[in-house]
Amino acid sequence: MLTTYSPVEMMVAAAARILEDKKIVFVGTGMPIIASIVAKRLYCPNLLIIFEAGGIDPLLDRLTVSVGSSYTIDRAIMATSMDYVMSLAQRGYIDYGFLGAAQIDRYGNINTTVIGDWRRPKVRLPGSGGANDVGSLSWKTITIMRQDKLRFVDRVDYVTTPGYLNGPGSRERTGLPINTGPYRVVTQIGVYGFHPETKEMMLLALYPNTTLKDVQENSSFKIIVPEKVEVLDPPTIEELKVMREIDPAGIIIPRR
Amino acid sequence: MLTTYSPVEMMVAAAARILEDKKIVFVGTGMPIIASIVAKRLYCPNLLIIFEAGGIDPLLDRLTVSVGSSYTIDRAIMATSMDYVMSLAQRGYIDYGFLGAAQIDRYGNINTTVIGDWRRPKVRLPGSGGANDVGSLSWKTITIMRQDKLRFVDRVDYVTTPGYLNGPGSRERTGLPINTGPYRVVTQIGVYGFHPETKEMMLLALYPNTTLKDVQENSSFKIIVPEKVEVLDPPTIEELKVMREIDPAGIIIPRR
Amino acid sequence: MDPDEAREWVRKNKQREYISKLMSPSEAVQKFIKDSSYVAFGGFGHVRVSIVIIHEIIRQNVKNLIYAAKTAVHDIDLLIAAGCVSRVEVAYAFGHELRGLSPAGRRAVETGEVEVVSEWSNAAFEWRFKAAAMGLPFLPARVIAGTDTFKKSSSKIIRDPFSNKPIVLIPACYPDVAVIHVHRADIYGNAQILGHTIMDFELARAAKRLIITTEEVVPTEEIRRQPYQTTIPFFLVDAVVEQPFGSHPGNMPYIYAFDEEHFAEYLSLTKTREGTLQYLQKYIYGVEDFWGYLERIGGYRKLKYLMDLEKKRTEPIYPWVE
Amino acid sequence: MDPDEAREWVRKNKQREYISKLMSPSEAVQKFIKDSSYVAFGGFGHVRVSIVIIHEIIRQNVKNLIYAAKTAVHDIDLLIAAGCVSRVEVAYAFGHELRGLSPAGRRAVETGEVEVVSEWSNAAFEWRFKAAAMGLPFLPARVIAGTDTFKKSSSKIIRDPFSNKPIVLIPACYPDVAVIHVHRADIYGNAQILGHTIMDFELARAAKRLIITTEEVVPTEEIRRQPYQTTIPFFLVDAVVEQPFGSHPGNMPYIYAFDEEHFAEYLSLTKTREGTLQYLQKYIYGVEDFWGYLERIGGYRKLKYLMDLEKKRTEPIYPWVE
Repeated sequence: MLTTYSPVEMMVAAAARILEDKKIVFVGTGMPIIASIVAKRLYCPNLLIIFEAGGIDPLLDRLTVSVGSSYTIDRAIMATSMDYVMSLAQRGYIDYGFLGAAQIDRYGNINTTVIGDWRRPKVRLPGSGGANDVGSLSWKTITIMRQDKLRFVDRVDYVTTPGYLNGPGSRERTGLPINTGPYRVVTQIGVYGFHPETKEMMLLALYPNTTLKDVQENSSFKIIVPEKVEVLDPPTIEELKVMREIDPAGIIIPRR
Repeated sequence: MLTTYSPVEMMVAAAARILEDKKIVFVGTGMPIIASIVAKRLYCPNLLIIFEAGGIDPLLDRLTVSVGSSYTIDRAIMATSMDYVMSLAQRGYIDYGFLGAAQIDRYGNINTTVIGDWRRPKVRLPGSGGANDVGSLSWKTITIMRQDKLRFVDRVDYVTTPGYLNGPGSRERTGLPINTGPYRVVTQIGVYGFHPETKEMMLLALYPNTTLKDVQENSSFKIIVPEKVEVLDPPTIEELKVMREIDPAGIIIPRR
Repeated sequence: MDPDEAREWVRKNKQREYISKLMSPSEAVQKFIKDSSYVAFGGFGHVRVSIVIIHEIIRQNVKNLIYAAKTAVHDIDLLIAAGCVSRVEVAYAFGHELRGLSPAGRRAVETGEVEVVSEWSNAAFEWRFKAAAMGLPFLPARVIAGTDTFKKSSSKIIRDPFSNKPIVLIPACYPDVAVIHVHRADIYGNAQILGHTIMDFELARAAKRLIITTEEVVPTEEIRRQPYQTTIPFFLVDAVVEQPFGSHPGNMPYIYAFDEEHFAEYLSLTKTREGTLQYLQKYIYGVEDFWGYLERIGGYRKLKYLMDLEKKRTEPIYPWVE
Repeated sequence: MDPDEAREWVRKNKQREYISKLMSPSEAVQKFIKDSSYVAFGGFGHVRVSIVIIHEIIRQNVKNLIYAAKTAVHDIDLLIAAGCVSRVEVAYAFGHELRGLSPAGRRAVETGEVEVVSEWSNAAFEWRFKAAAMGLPFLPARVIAGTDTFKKSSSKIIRDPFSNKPIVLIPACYPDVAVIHVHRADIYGNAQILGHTIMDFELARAAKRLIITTEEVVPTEEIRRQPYQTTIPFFLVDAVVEQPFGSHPGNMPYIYAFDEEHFAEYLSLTKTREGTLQYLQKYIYGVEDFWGYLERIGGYRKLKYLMDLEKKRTEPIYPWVE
């Protein structure tokens, strides 16, 4: 029996449980794909998965190395262009955007471009890819990432993908679609949302083995803690089974 | 032997001889199609014909009733969208636009919308269709039409498709692509061009059986007549043969 | 409607579930086409156009439609002949291409029964749909500038901040309902068009409601076998109607040719109001549905002939040529 | 380049004649890719990407390329590793998606050997090409607003005159050369892509020069049999290069899968400058052409395995997983 689980598995399970049935999710590389497949297999049979390179609702049975590979159009209902799927997103068809990130701030702004100075970076990261588009255009954006003081920062070194920018109203003022923005952040410590008024990051749930102390010790900004914080169930056997089935090589889900 | 010919056949032959090899022509309904096929068969094997509904270089063996029919994509190199072909035109790929018209003025402005007042027209015509686009975006626009005092008018009742608008420079000033505009007008009386400086209509060629008198008697505006006016040869036997082959039912080319 | 309102509409109204949307033409019209709806038909007026839905609108006597006449031909003309249309946005209408002007349409405009409310070019109309499909308020364009068509449109001109030259901005267009006829679709609405797509790739995303009529309904596995052939994904679609020969007397590329005999009869009868009524009675009011119409126009023998014609096994005739 | 200059360029330079443009990779690079050219590759960085031309650029030691890194992966990384690139416009680069960051690319940026000159999102880059493809100075968009990516791009914000809301204008992008790998093409350049087209439908029309590399050259009649499958018409194309497995080690949908063993070797070797040289020597400098490379990576046996993998006849392995 599968009784132990890794932090990554807990994160993927937590993320999978956020997604809703009969909705469309636009997924980024890695954990978002696994979590979406888990959700689709177990909870949301009508969850529709879209990839930025043009794949719409493929019959995914494996994790893909690339969001543009053959897997992303495998028995899809449509294999089209980036323009098409990004236009769908801009038109309002994407319920959930699902991204990874290197750095995030209290307003959910994401950095995947550089650590350090842009001109002479300490670490050069790949840049936006489709992340900015997904974060700009989806109704609700979910981010899944590792949490520590260097990643949960007061100000991201570079805003690649807009969260709530400088706070309430600033998305709309800059021309981004209204009623959009960060929705959940899933880390190895817990699940976060954003305060409805201040748009600042707010703890929503912990895991069986994480504590409030972990939350604050692994963030450079203060995270709002409401009175009631849920504690999520550990990954179920079914969740773990699906994760390992779709990532048998252990690219993301550790083999044991 | 085919020794007689009709005014329509003379017009089609004259128009066919204007087109050039290794160029792209965007054709409207009717005579432009026949003239382009004649040109391609006899003079310009590498003339490429494009239709507004998305057909590119079909192997045309017949006149088509519609610029969007199966014929327009029959063994084509590409069957695409109106957006695609109009974008090609806007991008500068269309050497010749080839249109029909109900009214024209000295600057080559074309009316295919209404005769009389727009709100309560004497005759309601179909409107622009793709004509405005072709006339706006092609490098050189050829118009083929019947000429009389009601069709060659001082001011068209409605400018559907831009010629040189109010004269030199006015296309550019309004945002239309530079170095574009009306090139030739082919009627049952002759072939016209536009004066390089004033952009006013100018006679270029007559037919064996038409005269300078016919030109002015059938126009409500004064047409510039240069010193030298060519007289075109009558339609050749080959030209007539091709016309009848592609329009065996006599839709445009009179049967005898 | 601005892009944010259009997004909100999509969010609230568009179904993302795999449920069968298969219904009869009559249900589809009842559900989605109301008096005063702003409607647009896919295809090219008499090519791959959903005549089956046109007939049903007429049979249900829907009134005061506003019609997006981006190359409208037989589609709009039937509706006008039957008195279903009150206003038109025109790029092309009231004509039958080489067949000449449409008597019914012309009469209606010239007597004021039908009002032309704006003018566009075909590219401008296509780009209105494209702006809407892309979730944008407008698309820039270099057409219609300087003409009366610009003045009768609701486009604007600005100075392009990059080149400093004037550029036209074409506003997005969101029809209440679009009706697109396709070669094949599944019960959810995943639709594949063979041949040219004309404006339908864009129109499908621009419209608030979308009715697909299809020559045949196929299993979803067949769609998934060639996903690069899909023109319209199911979540854009609100109704799926199966009707073979649903574009008759129009042309359906690769399947059947124009029925020029029928067009000749139509164009001749609609020269008078009496003849128009006679046509509508015989072919639309007087039959129960499109299957009945297909019998009346000559049944399978005629349909077989039109298929042969499309394959060029026989020479076309044009009885309307004078 | 403003749209009028771009039009003028097309008018003067694009061939409308049916002449064979078939040539070797080496000819294509010699003719069209110069030192300091601004280049863009079709596909998705390691999916349907023209590695055959990448190798040839490296073999010919073209210098100071400016690279349009709209999802650039193995394409840009090889070029950077070989010192061919000096400036990059980035939407995505220096990464290998799930395989992690690219050691060669990262090193080059972090040491300043390669300069990032602007930042974009994928949609923004796609719409730059689309603006160019449509002959427009810009396209409006609702992405990149409010971010540093906007600041590092050359986009502008205006107030939309219809809704009065702010809207981003993304400027057109006209690469000097684009290289697109396709499933089949004829000798003139009529090209058909199966599967997703990614940005290539737009990129093909945006670029001034276009090199097509193809898995196979087919007769024109085969193109004309399914004209609705054509992605690129010949008059956009300047060179046609036939190279089966031309995307190796990348994925070619429906034909062959990623060669993850090869990627593992590449990513491991490029951790050091010595290893990088060793890789380039073994696989590029040390072979005469792409056929030689295909032998060196394992020959037909490996290629057969990659075809089986694409058909899911065998399970993939990921030797780079730690």
